Amino acid sequence: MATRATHGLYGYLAEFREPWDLIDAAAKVRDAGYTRWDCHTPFPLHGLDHAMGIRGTRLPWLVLCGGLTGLTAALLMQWWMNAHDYPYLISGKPLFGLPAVVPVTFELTVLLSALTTFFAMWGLNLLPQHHHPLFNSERFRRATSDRFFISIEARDPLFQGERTREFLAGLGADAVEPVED
Amino acid sequence: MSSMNQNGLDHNYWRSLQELSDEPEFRRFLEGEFPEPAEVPTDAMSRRRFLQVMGASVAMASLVGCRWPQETIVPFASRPEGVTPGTARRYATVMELAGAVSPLLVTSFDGRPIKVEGNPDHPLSQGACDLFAQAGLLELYDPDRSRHVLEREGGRPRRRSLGDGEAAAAAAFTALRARRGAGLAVLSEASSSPTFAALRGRLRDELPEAAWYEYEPVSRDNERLATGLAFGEARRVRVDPGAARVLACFDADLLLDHPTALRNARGFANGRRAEDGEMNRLYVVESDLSLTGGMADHRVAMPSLEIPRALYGLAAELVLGRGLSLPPGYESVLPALEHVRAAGHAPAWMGAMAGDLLAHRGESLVAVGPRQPDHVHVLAILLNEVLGNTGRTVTYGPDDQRGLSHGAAIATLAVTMGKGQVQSLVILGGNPVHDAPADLDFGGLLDRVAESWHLSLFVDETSQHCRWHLPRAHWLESWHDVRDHDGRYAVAQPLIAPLYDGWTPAELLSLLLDGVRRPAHDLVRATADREPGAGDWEALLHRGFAAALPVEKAAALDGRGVVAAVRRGGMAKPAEVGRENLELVFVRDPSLHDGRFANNAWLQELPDFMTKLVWDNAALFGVSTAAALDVAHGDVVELQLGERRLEAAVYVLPGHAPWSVSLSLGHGRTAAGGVGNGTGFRAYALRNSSALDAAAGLKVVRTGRSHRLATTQDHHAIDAVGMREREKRSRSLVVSGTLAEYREHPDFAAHRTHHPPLVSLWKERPREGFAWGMTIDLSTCIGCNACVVACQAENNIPVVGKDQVAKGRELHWLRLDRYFQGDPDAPAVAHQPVACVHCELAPCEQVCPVNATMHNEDGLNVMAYNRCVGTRYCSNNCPYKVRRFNWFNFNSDIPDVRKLVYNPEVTLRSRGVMEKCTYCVQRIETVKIDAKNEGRPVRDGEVVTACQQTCPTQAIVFGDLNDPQSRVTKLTTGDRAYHLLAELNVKPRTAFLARLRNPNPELAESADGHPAH
Amino acid sequence: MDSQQKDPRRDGPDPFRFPKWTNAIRLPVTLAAALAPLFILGLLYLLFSPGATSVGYQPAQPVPYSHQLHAGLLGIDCRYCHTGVETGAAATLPPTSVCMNCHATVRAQSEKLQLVRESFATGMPIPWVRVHDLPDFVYFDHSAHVRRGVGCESCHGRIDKMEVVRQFAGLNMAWCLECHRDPVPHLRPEDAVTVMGYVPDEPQIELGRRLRDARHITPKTDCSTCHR
Amino acid sequence: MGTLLTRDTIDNTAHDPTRPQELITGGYDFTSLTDKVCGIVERRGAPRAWWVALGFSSTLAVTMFAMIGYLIFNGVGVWGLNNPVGWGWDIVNFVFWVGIGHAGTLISAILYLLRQQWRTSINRFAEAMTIFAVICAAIFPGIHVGRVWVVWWLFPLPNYQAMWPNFRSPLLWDVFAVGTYATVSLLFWYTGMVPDLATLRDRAVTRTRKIAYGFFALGWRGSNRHWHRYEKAYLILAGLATPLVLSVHSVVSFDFATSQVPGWHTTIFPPYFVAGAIFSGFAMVMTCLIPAREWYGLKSIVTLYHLETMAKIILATGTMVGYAYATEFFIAWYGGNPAEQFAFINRAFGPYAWAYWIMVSCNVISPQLFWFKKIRTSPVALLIICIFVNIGMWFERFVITVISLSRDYLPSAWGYYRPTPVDMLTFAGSFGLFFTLVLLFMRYLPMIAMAEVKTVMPQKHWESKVSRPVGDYHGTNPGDR
Repeated sequence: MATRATHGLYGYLAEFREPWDLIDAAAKVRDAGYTRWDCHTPFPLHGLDHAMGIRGTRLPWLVLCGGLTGLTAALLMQWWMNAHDYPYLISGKPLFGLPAVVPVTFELTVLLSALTTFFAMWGLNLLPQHHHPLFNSERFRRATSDRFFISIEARDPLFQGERTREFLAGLGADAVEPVED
Repeated sequence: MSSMNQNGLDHNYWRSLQELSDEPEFRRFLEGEFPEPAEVPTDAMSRRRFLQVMGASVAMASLVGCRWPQETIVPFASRPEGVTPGTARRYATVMELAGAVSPLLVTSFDGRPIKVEGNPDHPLSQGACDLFAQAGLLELYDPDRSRHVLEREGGRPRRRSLGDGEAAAAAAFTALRARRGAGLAVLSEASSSPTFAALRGRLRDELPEAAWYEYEPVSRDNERLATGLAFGEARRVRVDPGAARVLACFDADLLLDHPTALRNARGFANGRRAEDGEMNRLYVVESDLSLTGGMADHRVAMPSLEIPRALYGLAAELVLGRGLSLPPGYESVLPALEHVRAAGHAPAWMGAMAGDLLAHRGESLVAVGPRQPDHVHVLAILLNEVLGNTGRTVTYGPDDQRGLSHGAAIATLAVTMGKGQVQSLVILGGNPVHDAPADLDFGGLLDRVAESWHLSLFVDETSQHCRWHLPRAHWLESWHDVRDHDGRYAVAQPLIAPLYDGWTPAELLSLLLDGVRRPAHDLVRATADREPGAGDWEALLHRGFAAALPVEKAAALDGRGVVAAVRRGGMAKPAEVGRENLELVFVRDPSLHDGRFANNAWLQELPDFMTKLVWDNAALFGVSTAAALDVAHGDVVELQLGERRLEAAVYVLPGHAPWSVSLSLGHGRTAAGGVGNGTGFRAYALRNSSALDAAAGLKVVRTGRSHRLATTQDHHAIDAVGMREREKRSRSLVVSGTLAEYREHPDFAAHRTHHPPLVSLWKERPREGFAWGMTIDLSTCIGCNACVVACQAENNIPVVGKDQVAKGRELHWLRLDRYFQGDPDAPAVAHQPVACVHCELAPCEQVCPVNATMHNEDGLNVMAYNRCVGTRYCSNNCPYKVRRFNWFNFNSDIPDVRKLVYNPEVTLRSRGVMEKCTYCVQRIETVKIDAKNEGRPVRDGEVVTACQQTCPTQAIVFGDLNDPQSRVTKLTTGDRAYHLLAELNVKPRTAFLARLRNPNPELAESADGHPAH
Repeated sequence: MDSQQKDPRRDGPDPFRFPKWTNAIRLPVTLAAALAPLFILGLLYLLFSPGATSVGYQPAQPVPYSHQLHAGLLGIDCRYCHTGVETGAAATLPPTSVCMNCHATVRAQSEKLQLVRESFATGMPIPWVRVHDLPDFVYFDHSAHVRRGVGCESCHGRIDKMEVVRQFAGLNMAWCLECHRDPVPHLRPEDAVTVMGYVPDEPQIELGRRLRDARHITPKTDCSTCHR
Repeated sequence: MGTLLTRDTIDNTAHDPTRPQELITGGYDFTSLTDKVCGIVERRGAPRAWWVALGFSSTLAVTMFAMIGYLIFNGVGVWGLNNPVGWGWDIVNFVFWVGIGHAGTLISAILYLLRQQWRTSINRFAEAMTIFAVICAAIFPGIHVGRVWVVWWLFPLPNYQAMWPNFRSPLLWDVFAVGTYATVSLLFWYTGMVPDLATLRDRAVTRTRKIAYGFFALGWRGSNRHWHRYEKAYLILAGLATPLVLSVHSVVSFDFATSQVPGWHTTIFPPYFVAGAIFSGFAMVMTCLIPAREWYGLKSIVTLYHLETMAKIILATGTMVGYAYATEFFIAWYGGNPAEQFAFINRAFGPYAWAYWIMVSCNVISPQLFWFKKIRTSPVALLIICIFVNIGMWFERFVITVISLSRDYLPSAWGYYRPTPVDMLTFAGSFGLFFTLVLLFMRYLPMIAMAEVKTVMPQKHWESKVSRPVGDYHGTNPGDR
């Protein structure tokens, strides 16, 4: 198994069999002060965020903006179309009445919020990203089924090829392997 | 026209237009260049464009006198300077049906008549118009009309050119003239035409050997015979219900089946408006449920054959019971009356009726219908005489003296034909093979006539048995003249050149007499010049009729004749109709008359005013009779009369007389055309020359089969739950009360339905500008259907056919709701015309997702067909269910000539769009534009909707609700006004005026004013 | 099924890996996918615009009649031929007799007028090709517009400059609504209605306002104004 | 793969408050679970039964499209509609399918917010079903109009008529509600599926599968920094979908409730419709899931406990629906509006009484059997009763739509509606389309949300094993947000 940090090295990949080992390990990596590293799990592990020290995302705020846009857009559209651009006399009702416009307004608010959520989430995750060095690792193919991984990138300021590999092995990983870029 | 023929242009009016339509550019705009192709409807709408261009070209041509008839036509009213294509013009003319006259005003658009209305200046119509004249339009453009001369050799028809036909006829006629008419018989329809009479006179003089017969399957001969007995000469009985305060009708349908029905209706209605003074009272004794019967304050249903006894009973009650004195010389009728009185006790209603008649001497009227035998009519004449009505409510005018009655005439002709004494038979119109009495086997006899000519609009049953068939000119295509029931002279002018160069009967006669076919125009013109009081020809055409009435010699009652007839009738053994001896009554079909209109789709799909049947007739049974005989609605039964048999469907009609079965004549045609063939059941098959009106001894045998009757109301056999509810609800929908109630609480109508105060959730917009509204007076609406046809013609409403109606998909914008209330055997009848009521808070509008229906500034609920997507939500949400949906494209596959009937001012609706009454918005817009162009306000009554225009009783009033002085405002704010389903707070613009009944206080009254006798 | 059956390790190496360039194109691709619908809608909108479908339509006529000559050079008033324009819905094409009023003498033998003479002789109309064609469910009334002082020019353009008549305006509903919502720019004194290239003495806006108020011109935008 | 339903061997419905509910039986671990679920999709060649089913349902689906073609060519008249009854099976089917479309989003969203862990085994399937049901539903309003080719006028698009849609019309609300609902459900479904698609990608042994699944997996690599936002997004979507799912059927009910028609004009419609929707939705989930779990041997993942819980929900909602029926009658009587009163008398005793009583017996009476645990826990009984519920709920929509219209205010305009063969084939065809889509889904996509199930598996009880407490971290760590 090649252990020498080469030029095309992406980083090291440590495999764990059990979730709890990963959590412990993640906390240690965090304390060691690594910044460009990540955990890979087949399902969201509770507590792993804390262990990795990930702070809250700004996603909700984006959604709020999306929602408000939908709300105002809906209200303006309905007023403009039915009461301003071409005012219709319908059933002797007022040209613009709040009760009548509530449903559409609500729906558009929800729609834009949902769309924002969806696209913002993938955007912030920089996904889709069909090509990734980690996919070069055969071992990594189990990351979406039943194995748990920690990857530390070579770009991390604290990264020192061999030392980092030993550090990972020391965390009780079942296996540690370099990933070529 | 000749110039065109020389230029090799097809002389068929329509096809010459077709040529133009073949221009590629023309096709382009048929396809349409509108931004949204999806928008441009299927061929349906482009048809209107087609016609406009066609019309325009014709108009242009007409300026240089191309296909326009050579004779000048003078516009009736306000003729525009020059002729502006694309604008409608109106011409006065008349239509004659079996001798009865409808004075008309026909709207012509670019050379094609598109609407028939009554002539407002003529006393007989006063603007109103009957069904047949209005629907005549569709007959004119009927693609099934015959276009060629047909010669039959060995039964196989060969097409001949008009020229050849004329030549052949001319030759044969020359021979006949040589024989002084020996072996010639002429069979004609009834006609009041002086021109025709003159020709007939000439025939009598010039061809003395020839015989003339006149036959109408439905006629008023009994009345005519009676006048012969009573006055020594045939007289026309003229009634004036307007002058009568008490009307007693014995099997007489004065409001519909009468030569002056329109005037009768108008007069009757004027006597029903309680707010304008006293109210008349109408008693009806009849077997079937007639239109007049529906309006009765007291109606007695009894078998037709027993009605004579009823009138004799009344006479006895009056003379013996109430001491009405007979003039000297008439005492000898007393034994007859005593005989009758001895026979049976007078029922309550009879006493009440007698009392009423006595109380209103000189302003009452006893009328007897055409189905009653002559002596009954004589008795009526006598009663009117002794009641002092003669000269007031009834007069007797001269009638042209012809010999045989129609029944006798056809029978005699049959006999002569049977003897082989007729070598040449000229049939001027009519369809005897279909409608002659069954026992004569006219068809068989006709086959044995060597030379037979049949002049008719269609190649019908009779044409199929004649050697020669000659195409006849439609009344809208021909010059004609008539003498109406009052003796007034009138001229009919053609609205369009004969589409197929057909001839008029007069023209054929002139060919027969003179050897050359003289144009009808010349014939009529000649008569008119002779006619005293006809006045200036142009003025005559302009006006449509001669102002002056001819002087008549008064009628003198011939006592002996009267006495003889009354004694004969009174002593005769009265018919005993009952379970063991049912009667069958042959009634004239309200839509098809005697069957001649069978191929008219408008009339076929016109709901019968009582049964609401379309595309069918049925054997009508009373409710209890049906129960007793164990037959149900839709069953097929075999009617057996002597050795004759006919299978017909059963319709159980509330209010129909017990032990009596009514079957309308005219259905069951076999050669009517694509529309009329095979609808209904051929009543003529049971009609013998011995009993043309009513026959006893009917047997009803159940076949176990059933027939699908299509009705526009009660689309399905209704269950008990629904029945109860309908009965309950109808009383709040059709608000009716008695005169007494009205006098006590004039505004009773408004308080019939109780509902919480009506408040809107929002501030309602004020009415500005126009606020069109309508009132419909249920007191005067007789339910005659004239408005329905008018609406159909005005608004290009398609017919959908029997199957679609049976599914509940009829398209009539205006429907006449009919409710029966109370005892099923003697119900009160209520008619209610319902079209879009143009709610101010219209429920249909708010649910339309695309704004295809909305309010315009005049407060109309308008419908933009070209915006409609067809969700049908508006219809679902309409409480009145007056919206109509185009389930298919009902305007496709229409033959070209049939398209000429379309009103270019109204869009043809394509498939998948909703439509409904527009208050005739096209008429409103036209009036508004004209008014604005002339810089004046719109006058009250200037906008007239099609239904309002044609209403015989003026039950419909239309106008501006923002104008406090307008009639409609006064009526809407008046006593009897109420709004249908007011509790929904949709604020309809159409208001109804509560129906008032004027029952005789002597007779016990049930809630809805129908007699409990 | 036993849990080893589908273990990828035994199923040999990874059959495929997405190459690096797929990352490069993801942004453009995503954007394109997102904008495609808008693009198509816009395309359709333009495709069906009256400008694309009807304006400039200029069919050949059976008779080479030149408005430029008659209305322009000779200055014949529109109403000389289109007689219905002030009284009826249709402006009406002139009957052949009107042409012959002059052409019986003027250019009586001209080749171009062959069809006209024929028509006059036979009485068969000349099949002019309709240029300004409204959909069949639209009811336009010339008199209602001309009598209010809307110039012919407003809808038909500079007829006096057209050798062969050409459709000038879109004639679609949105176009009609423009003027029905604000007629001011199109109102003229009644005597100037048929004038081509009319220039008012005062600013059009003021003139228009004055005429509008003077004649109580309140065009409607209801369905029933044009559809029946 | 047995086609006949067998009694479940493992019964995990016994309730023991001391122990956490055992949701996954059969001793599955991450590996075997993954193999199990993916195996269904990865096996070469589908079982014959699947082909038969697909053949049948796709034929039906094709029939429907043929009928739609026929309809568009000839006009709406080919249906049995008439003047009083302007809406018939078309709208009935629409409401029916929209109702079914509710279970999925409900299970995923509301139960997710309520932390109902048992949802994980069934939510994927239910969501898929939602999508397909909404597709079937969306067809009907589209084709029921008279002029299909201008149906785009219902959308606020610029056009040369310069006309806009009418936002007061409940039909327009429908367009937006159903449209939004379809979109959000789809996003929700897809988002939840991405990790599982990644699993399939990584297990793929052929190039095509790898590319196909890989493309839709968006390059998901289980990164926890992704999981972090992913879970937040999922939570937000759930939060948005919850009011949405309630709003959709409320809006659908407005079509009726805001109208004038006696029998439609009722204020209880929104809650009543929503309850009915959940009711029918769950019934349909069961109808599909019970055979599926049988044939694909998923009994240990979709356990009896799951079925029983759903049965309880059906019992609850069914009872609510029954209550709504009763209320309608009470209000009709108490409100004192004669037209309203007759509308309901007519339902129960008029010419359409048969439809009404079918509805009552299927929707109100049959679910009451779920009071018995024996029935609750017998898949066969569950399946049968659920089918009855489906029938009953279709009739509920028929009763509301058709009976009310057939007899409204003016007796003269009363009518009777009879469906035509075109009506029937179109409706049958919609089932064909639905099951075609379901079958394809079961064949090519993970039926069980593996990533979610794994979070509730016994193997995951690891908190105890962590050597040091995992508290909030307050140090600095430039993890991108």
